[in-house]
Amino acid sequence: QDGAASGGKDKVKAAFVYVGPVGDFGWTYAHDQARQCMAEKLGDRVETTFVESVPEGPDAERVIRQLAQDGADIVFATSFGFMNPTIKVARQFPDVKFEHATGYQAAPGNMSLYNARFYQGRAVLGTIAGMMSESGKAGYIASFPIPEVVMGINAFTLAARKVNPDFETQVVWVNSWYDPAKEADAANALLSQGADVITQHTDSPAPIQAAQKAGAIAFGQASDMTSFAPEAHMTAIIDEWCPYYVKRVEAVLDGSWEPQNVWLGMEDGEVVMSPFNEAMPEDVKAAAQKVYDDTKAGNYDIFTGPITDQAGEVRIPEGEEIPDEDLLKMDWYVEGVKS
Amino acid sequence: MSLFALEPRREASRAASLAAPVVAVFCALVAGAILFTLLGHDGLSAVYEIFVAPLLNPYRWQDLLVKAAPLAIIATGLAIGFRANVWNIGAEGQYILGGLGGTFVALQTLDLQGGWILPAMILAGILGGMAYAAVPALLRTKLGVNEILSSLMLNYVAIQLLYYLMRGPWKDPMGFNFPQTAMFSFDQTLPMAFPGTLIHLGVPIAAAVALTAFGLMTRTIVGFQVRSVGASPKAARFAGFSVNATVWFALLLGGGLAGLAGILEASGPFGQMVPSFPTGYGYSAIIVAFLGRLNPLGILIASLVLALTYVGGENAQTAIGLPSAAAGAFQALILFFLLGFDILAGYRVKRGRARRAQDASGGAAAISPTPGSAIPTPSTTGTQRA
Amino acid sequence: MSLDLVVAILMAAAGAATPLLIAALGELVVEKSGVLNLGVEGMMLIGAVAGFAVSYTTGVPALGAVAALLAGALVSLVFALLTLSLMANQVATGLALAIFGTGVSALAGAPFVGITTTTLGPLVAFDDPILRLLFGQSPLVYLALLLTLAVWWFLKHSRQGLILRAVGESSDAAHAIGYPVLKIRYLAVLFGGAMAGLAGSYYSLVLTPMWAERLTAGRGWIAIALVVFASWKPGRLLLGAYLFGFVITMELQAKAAGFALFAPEFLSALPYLATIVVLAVISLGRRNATHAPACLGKPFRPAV
Amino acid sequence: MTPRLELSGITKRFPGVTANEDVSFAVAPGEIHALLGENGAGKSTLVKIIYGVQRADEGSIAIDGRTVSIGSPNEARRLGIGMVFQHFSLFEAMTVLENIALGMDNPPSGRTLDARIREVLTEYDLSLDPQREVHTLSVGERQRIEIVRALIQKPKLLIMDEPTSVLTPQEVERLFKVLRQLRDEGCSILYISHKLAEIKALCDTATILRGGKVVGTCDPARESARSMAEMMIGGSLKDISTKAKGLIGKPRLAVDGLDAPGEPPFGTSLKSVSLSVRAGEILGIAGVAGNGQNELVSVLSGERLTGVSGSIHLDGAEISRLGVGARRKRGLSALPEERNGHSAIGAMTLAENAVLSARGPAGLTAAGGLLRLGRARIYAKTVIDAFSVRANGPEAAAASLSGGNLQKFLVGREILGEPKVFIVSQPTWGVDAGAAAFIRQAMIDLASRGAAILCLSQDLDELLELSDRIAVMNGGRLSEAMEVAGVSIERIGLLMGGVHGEDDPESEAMLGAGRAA
Ligand SMILES: Nc1ncnc2c1ncn2[C@@H]1O[C@H](COP(=O)(O)OP(=O)(O)OP(=O)(O)O)[C@@H](O)[C@H]1O
Ligand SMILES: Nc1ncnc2c1ncn2[C@@H]1O[C@H](COP(=O)(O)OP(=O)(O)OP(=O)(O)O)[C@@H](O)[C@H]1O
Ligand SMILES: [Mg+2]
Ligand SMILES: [Mg+2]
Repeated sequence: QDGAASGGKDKVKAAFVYVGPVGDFGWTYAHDQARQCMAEKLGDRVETTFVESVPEGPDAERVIRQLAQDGADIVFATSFGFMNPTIKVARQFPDVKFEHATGYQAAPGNMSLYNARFYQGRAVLGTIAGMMSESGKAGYIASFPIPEVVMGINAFTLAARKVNPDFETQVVWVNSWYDPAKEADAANALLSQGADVITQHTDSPAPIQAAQKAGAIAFGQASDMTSFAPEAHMTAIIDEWCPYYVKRVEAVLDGSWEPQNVWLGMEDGEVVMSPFNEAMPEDVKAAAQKVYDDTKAGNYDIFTGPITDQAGEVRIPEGEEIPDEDLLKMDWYVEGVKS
Repeated sequence: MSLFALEPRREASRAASLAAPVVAVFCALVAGAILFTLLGHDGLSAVYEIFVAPLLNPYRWQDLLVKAAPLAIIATGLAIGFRANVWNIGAEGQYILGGLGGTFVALQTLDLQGGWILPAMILAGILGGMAYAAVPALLRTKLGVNEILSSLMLNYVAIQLLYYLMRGPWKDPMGFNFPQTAMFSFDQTLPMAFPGTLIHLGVPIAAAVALTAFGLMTRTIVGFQVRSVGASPKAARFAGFSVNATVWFALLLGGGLAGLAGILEASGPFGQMVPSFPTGYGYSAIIVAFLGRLNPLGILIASLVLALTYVGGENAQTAIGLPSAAAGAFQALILFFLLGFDILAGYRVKRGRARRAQDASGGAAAISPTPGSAIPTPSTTGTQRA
Repeated sequence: MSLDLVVAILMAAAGAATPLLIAALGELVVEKSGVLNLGVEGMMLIGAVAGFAVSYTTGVPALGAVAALLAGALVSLVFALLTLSLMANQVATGLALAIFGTGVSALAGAPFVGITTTTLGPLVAFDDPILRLLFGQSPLVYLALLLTLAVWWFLKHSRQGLILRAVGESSDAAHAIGYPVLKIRYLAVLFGGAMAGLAGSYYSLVLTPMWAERLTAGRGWIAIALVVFASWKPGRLLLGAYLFGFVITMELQAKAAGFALFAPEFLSALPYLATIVVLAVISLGRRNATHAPACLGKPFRPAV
Repeated sequence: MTPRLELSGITKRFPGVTANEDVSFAVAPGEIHALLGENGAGKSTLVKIIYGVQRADEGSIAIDGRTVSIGSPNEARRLGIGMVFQHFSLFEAMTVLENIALGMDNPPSGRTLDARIREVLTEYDLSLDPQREVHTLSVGERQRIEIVRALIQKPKLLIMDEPTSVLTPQEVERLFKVLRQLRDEGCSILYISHKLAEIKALCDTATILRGGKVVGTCDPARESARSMAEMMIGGSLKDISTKAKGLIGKPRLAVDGLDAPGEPPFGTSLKSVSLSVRAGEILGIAGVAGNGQNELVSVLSGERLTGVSGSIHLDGAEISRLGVGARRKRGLSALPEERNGHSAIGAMTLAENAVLSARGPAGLTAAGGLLRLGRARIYAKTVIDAFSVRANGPEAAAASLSGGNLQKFLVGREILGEPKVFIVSQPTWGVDAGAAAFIRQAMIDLASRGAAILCLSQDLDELLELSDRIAVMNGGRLSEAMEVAGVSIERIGLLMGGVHGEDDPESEAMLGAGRAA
C-alpha cells in the first residue's frame, strides 16, 4: 500500500500460528503472552491475530496460507513442525514475511528463522541444583530426544558438576510434550529414587507440584510457575519473545525487514530468569546470578571445554567451545547424565 | 408424556432421511449462535464465520476439498465395514501404517527416479493399512476377540511405532537430529490434479473411491454379501456367504483405504513422514461415516461438512477471535444434532400427547427401521452368540 | 530396595490406578445395562474442570469432587438423550461426546489456567511408611476401593443389580416382564457419567492440582479398555486397574533407576499390547463367552 | 357369576393397521378360554394389552368385575395376571432362579425363593433345576421356567401365547395336565394356539378373531378343527390334493453315517445319521426341538462343513465337501426353521431376499459379480403372485410381512427354483391354517414333479398328512424310516422321547429330561 516507496507501512497485520492451546501454560502460552505484549507496545500500528492448536503438517500449511491470503504482513509460525509448511507457503507469497521458530531451513527471500538459547538458562538451573542438592542427584523429565532437549540436559548437568563434580542427572523420557499425569508420575518415581531436584523439558506444571509435595526443589518451564508450587519453585527460564516480536514487526513497519537466522539468548533479553525464590540461600542466589550476568555479558558459555561424554571420553578439549552448528544437532550426552 | 411423540414409520422415509441432516445443521447453527452468545462472543458472526464465510471464499473451496479427501476415503472403507457389522475403529492406526508403508518404499528409493516409484509407494501404503487391519481380523475370526477394542488399542501402538521409527531408524540423517524423515523427492510426491491449484491427486481419488464403493454396495454381489452379513450372519451363511471372509474383506478394505489415505497424505500435503502425522482422521472418519448414513455418496457430502467445521473454525479464530476449543465444541454440537435427527428417517414426530400409545414393537429384533435401517448396531459379542 | 521406595511405588501405583478404576467402574455399570458409551474421556475432562473450578472458588476440594460428579452426570445426559431416547448410534455419539467434552472443558477452563488449588490430599499425614500406605493416601483412593465393593455387591447381590443385568442381557425380555428399560439405562448412563466426572477430578484435584486443556491426556480410553480387560467383572477390574497402575509406575521407576531395556516407545505401547493379549487369552480360554452383555450397543425402543 | 376377565371395546391401532377393533368378550373363573385367529389377527396384541405390555387406544378391562387400568406388567401381576410369552422373555446368561426372581415383584431371598420354586415344581409335577443357567436348557425346560414364573405368583388369570409349538406330544400332555389342575383350582386361562386339535382337547370356550375383530365364539369340543379354521379365515378351507401314487423313483438324496458336532454352545451333535429320499417322495422327520434337527439342516445345506464326516450324495454325486452355493447350483435347496435373520432378512426388501438364495437358480447375478436387481424384482413378484403372498410388492421390507405371509414367500422362493432336493424345517411353524394348507400343497406339488423332499417338523399331524415315510430324531440320532401308512403315533411319540431300546448315556439323559415331569 502506501509507504511502498520506503518499503514501510503504517499498520502491520501480524499473525501467529500456535501448535498448542494458548491455555497450555507452557510453550504456546509464552508466545501468546509475547504477542499481547507486542500488541500493547506497538499500539494501533499493529493488528494481531492467532490460530491455536494447529496440527503440524498440512493443516498448518493451510492455516498459514489462509493468514497470508487474508492479508497478514508477517506470520510467526511458532513450532518446529511448521517449518516445511512455512517454507511452502513462503514460496507462494513472496510479499509476505514469514518467521519460523526453532527450525533450520528457510525459504529464501522472505523467511526468517529465530530461536532462543534456552540452554543458557539451563546452566543457571544446573548451578542452583548443584549447590542445593543434598543427594547430588537431579531428576530430569524430558519429552523427546531432539537436539534442543539434549542440549538442555547437557547444559544443566555441566553447570551442576561445576559446583558438585559428582552430580548426576537422571533423565526420564515421557515421550510427550504434555501429559500432566505421566509427568507427575515420572517426577514421583525420580523423587522416590533419591532425586531431590526436579527439572523438566515438558510443558505442564505437574512435576513441580510433585516436587513440592515431596519437599524437593524444582524449576518452572517456559513461564514463572511459582503459583503452582511457591516453596519448591526456585526460578524458571522464561521465554521472552516479546522484544523479538516487537523488533521484527517494527522492521516491517519501517521497511527494514530482512530475512535472517538468529539464535538469541540472554544477551538479547530473549532468555530471562524469573525472580529467585526468597528461600534460596544467599550464596546460591549469588552464584546463579553470576552465571546469568556473565552469560548476559557474553563472558560465559557453558559449552566450553573440557567436556567429557558419558563414556568418559573428552569430546571438547580445554578452552574450545562447541560451535553452534554442532550444538544444533547435538545427540550425545555429557558425563553425569544417566538416560 | 412429552409434547412430542415418536411414531415409527413402516419403512424408512427417503425424504426424511435426506431432510434430517439439513434440519440438523440448521438447528445446530441456531444452537451454536445461542451458545456462543452465552459465552460472551458474537454468536451470529461466529456462526457466519464458521459456516458461511469459507463458502464465499473460492480459495477455501480448495482447502475444503483437500481436507475432505482423506476423511472421505477412510469413512468409505469404514462404512462398508459398519454395514457388515464390523466395528473397525482402528482406522487411525491403519492410516498411520499406510503412511509408514509408503514411507518405507520412499526411503528405499530416495535416490532413484521413475514414474513407478509413487505407485509403488501407494501400493505399499495400502498394504500397510491392510496388514494392520489384519490383526483385528485375525483376532476376531480365529478367537472371537471384539474388534472395537483390539482395533482401538492398536491405534496407540501405531503411534508409538511411528515415534520409534522417527526417533531412530528412519530419522533424516541430514535433519539436525529432529525426529522426521527426509523430504520426499519429486518422483515420490503426489502431483496436483489441476496444475496451479492445491487440489492434489488425492481429491479425485477420493471421489472415485466413493463412487466405486457406491456401485459396489448397491450393484454387486459383494456389496450384497456385506449387507447380508451385517443384517444377520446366519442369513448370510444361509445365502452361501462366509461370515469370516466378509469380516476379513471389511477389515482389509477399511484398512486398505485408511492406508491409502495415509500414503496420499504423506506423499501429498506432508511430503515426508513426521511424528505429527496422525491428526485424528481415523476418528473423525467414523463420524463422517455416520453423518453420511453409511452411504458413500452421503459420505462425500459429510466429509465436506466436517472439513468445513475445521476450516471455518480456523477462520472464526482469526476473524473474531473465537477460541479453537469453541470450534471443537461447535463441531460436537453439529454431530449431536445430526445424530439426534437421524431418528426422523425411521420415525415420524407427532405433536401433542393425544396418543400415548406410540410404539414400535417390543421386538426390535425383527424390525429395524430404527434410525436408518441402514445402520446396524455394534454387536460387541462379535460372532459369539450368532 | 528400601521400604520407603516400596511404599512409594505402591502409592504411585494406587494413584495411577484410582482414576482409571473409578471411571471404569462407571463404564462397567453402563455396559452392564447394555449401553456402550465411548465418551468417557470427554466426561472426565468436564469433571476435571468442574472439580477444579469449584474447588478453587470455594476453597473446599471435597465440594469440587461433588461438582465433578454432577458435571459428569450432566453431560452424560446428552449421551443418554441421544442414544436412548433418540436411538442414535452409540459408537458415533460416544465419539462426539469425547470431542464435545474436550472443547467445552477447554472453554470453561480458560479462566483457571495457570493457577493451583488445595489438593484433595490425605486427611492425616503419616511419617511411618506403612501407615502412610494404609491410611495416608487421598480419600479418593479409598473411595474407589469402596465403590468397587459397592458395585460388585450391587451387581451380584442386589435386586436392582439383577434388574440392571437383565436389561443388558435382553432389553426385550426385560421390557416384556415390565421393567422400565430406558429408565434403568438412563440411570446407568448417569452413574457412568458421574463416575467419569469424579475420575476426571482426581487429576485436577489430587494428582496434579491444576487445570489445563486435555488434562486427562487419553486416560478415558484406557478406562474403556479396562472394562473389557476385566471381562465386565468388578473384581477383575480392580485387579486390572492396579496392575495397570503398577506397570505404569514400574515403567517410570525403571527409567528413573536408569534401566532402559527397551525402546521407550515399546514401554509406552505395552499397556495397549497387554490389553490385546488379555483379550485374546480370555477368548482362547472360553471361546464364545467373554461375558459381554448380550445387548451391548443395541438400541431399544419400547412398545407402549 | 362375575367374569374373571371382561374386555369391552378394546381397540388398538398401529400405523397402517388396526390390530384390535372393538374387541369384547369375557373369561369365567376356572375357564380355559381359547383365542383363535389367523396370523396377524391381533391375538398377541390383545394379550399384551391385558398384561400391560402395550396400551389400548380405547376400551376397558375389568378383573373380577372391577374396571382396572393396567399400565405395566407389574400392575398386571399385582392384579393376579400371569403370562407366558410367544417369544420367551428369558435371560440366557442367568440362572433359572434369577429369571424367576426377575418375574416377581417382591421376590424373597435366594434360599427362600429356591424352596418356593421347588414347592411349585412338586405341586405341579414339573422338573427343573433352579441353579442352572438358562442357555444350557432345552426349549421345553425354558418354557417351564416361564410357567413356574407365572405359577409362583398364584395367578387368577394365566395367559399363554402359542405355548406348545415347541413341545413333544408327551410334553404337551404334561402341560395340559398342569393347566387342567390350575383350572380346577379356579384359575382362568387364556390360551392362544394354531393347533386346533389341542384347542379341542383343552379349551372350554373359544373366541375367534379375524382382522382384529371378534367374529365368533364357540365351544371347541362341539366344533371340528375344520369348522374353526373356516371361521378364522372367513371362507372355506381347500382340501389338500394328494399326489399321484407310484411316482416314487430313484434315490436323489442319500446320506450315510453323518457325524457332526453340535452347534455351539449347546447344540446336539449328529451321530451316524443315515437316510435316503427318493424322487417324488416326502420323508418326514419328527422330533422334539433341539435334538439335532438344526444341525442336520445346516449340514445338509452346506452351511456347516467343519467337523462333518460321512457322505452326502445328490443324484449319485458326493457333495459333502461342497459349500452352500455349489449345492444349490446342483439343485439342493434347504429352508431352515427360523425365518427372521436366517432364511430371510427383515430389513431387506423381498426382491433382495430373493437374491439371498435364488440368485443361482433364477439367474439374479451377471458376470463380474453384478446384481440384476430388475430380475430380482420380477422373480419376487412371481413368487408373490404364485403363492398369494399378501405384501406391498417386491419392494416391501420382509419385516413388514406377517409370519405366515413371509413363510409363504420363502417357501415360494425356493420352490420356484425347482430344486431337485428340497429340505425344509418347520414349514408351517406359527403359520395359520389357511397359509399352512397352501404351503403343504405346494410341497406336495413339488414332489409330484419329481423332487425329493425332506421335511423336518415338530407337528406330527403335519408330517402324517404330508409324508410318505417318517423317521424320528432324538439326541442326534435318526431312527429307521417307517412307512406312514400304518405307523402308530404312540410309537413315534416314544421315539421322540428317546425310547428306542438303546442304552447310551446321552439318550438316557434325554429320556430323563423328557420324562422328568
Ligand atoms: N408393534 C407393532 N407395530 C405395528 N404393527 C403391529 C405391531 N405389532 C403388531 N402389529 C400389527 O398388528 C396386527 C396384529 O398382530 P399380532 O401380533 O397381534 O397378531 P397375532 O394374531 O398374534 O398373529 P400370529 O398368529 O402370527 O402370532 C398385525 O397386522 C401386525 O401387523
Ligand atoms: N414396528 C413395526 N412396524 C410395522 N409393523 C410391525 C412392527 N412390528 C411388528 N409389525 C408387524 O407385525 C406383524 C407380525 O409381527 P409378529 O412379530 O407378531 O410376527 P408373527 O406374525 O407373529 O410371526 P411369528 O409368529 O412367526 O414371529 C408383521 O406383519 C409386521 O409387519
Ligand atoms: Mg402372535
Ligand atoms: Mg406369530
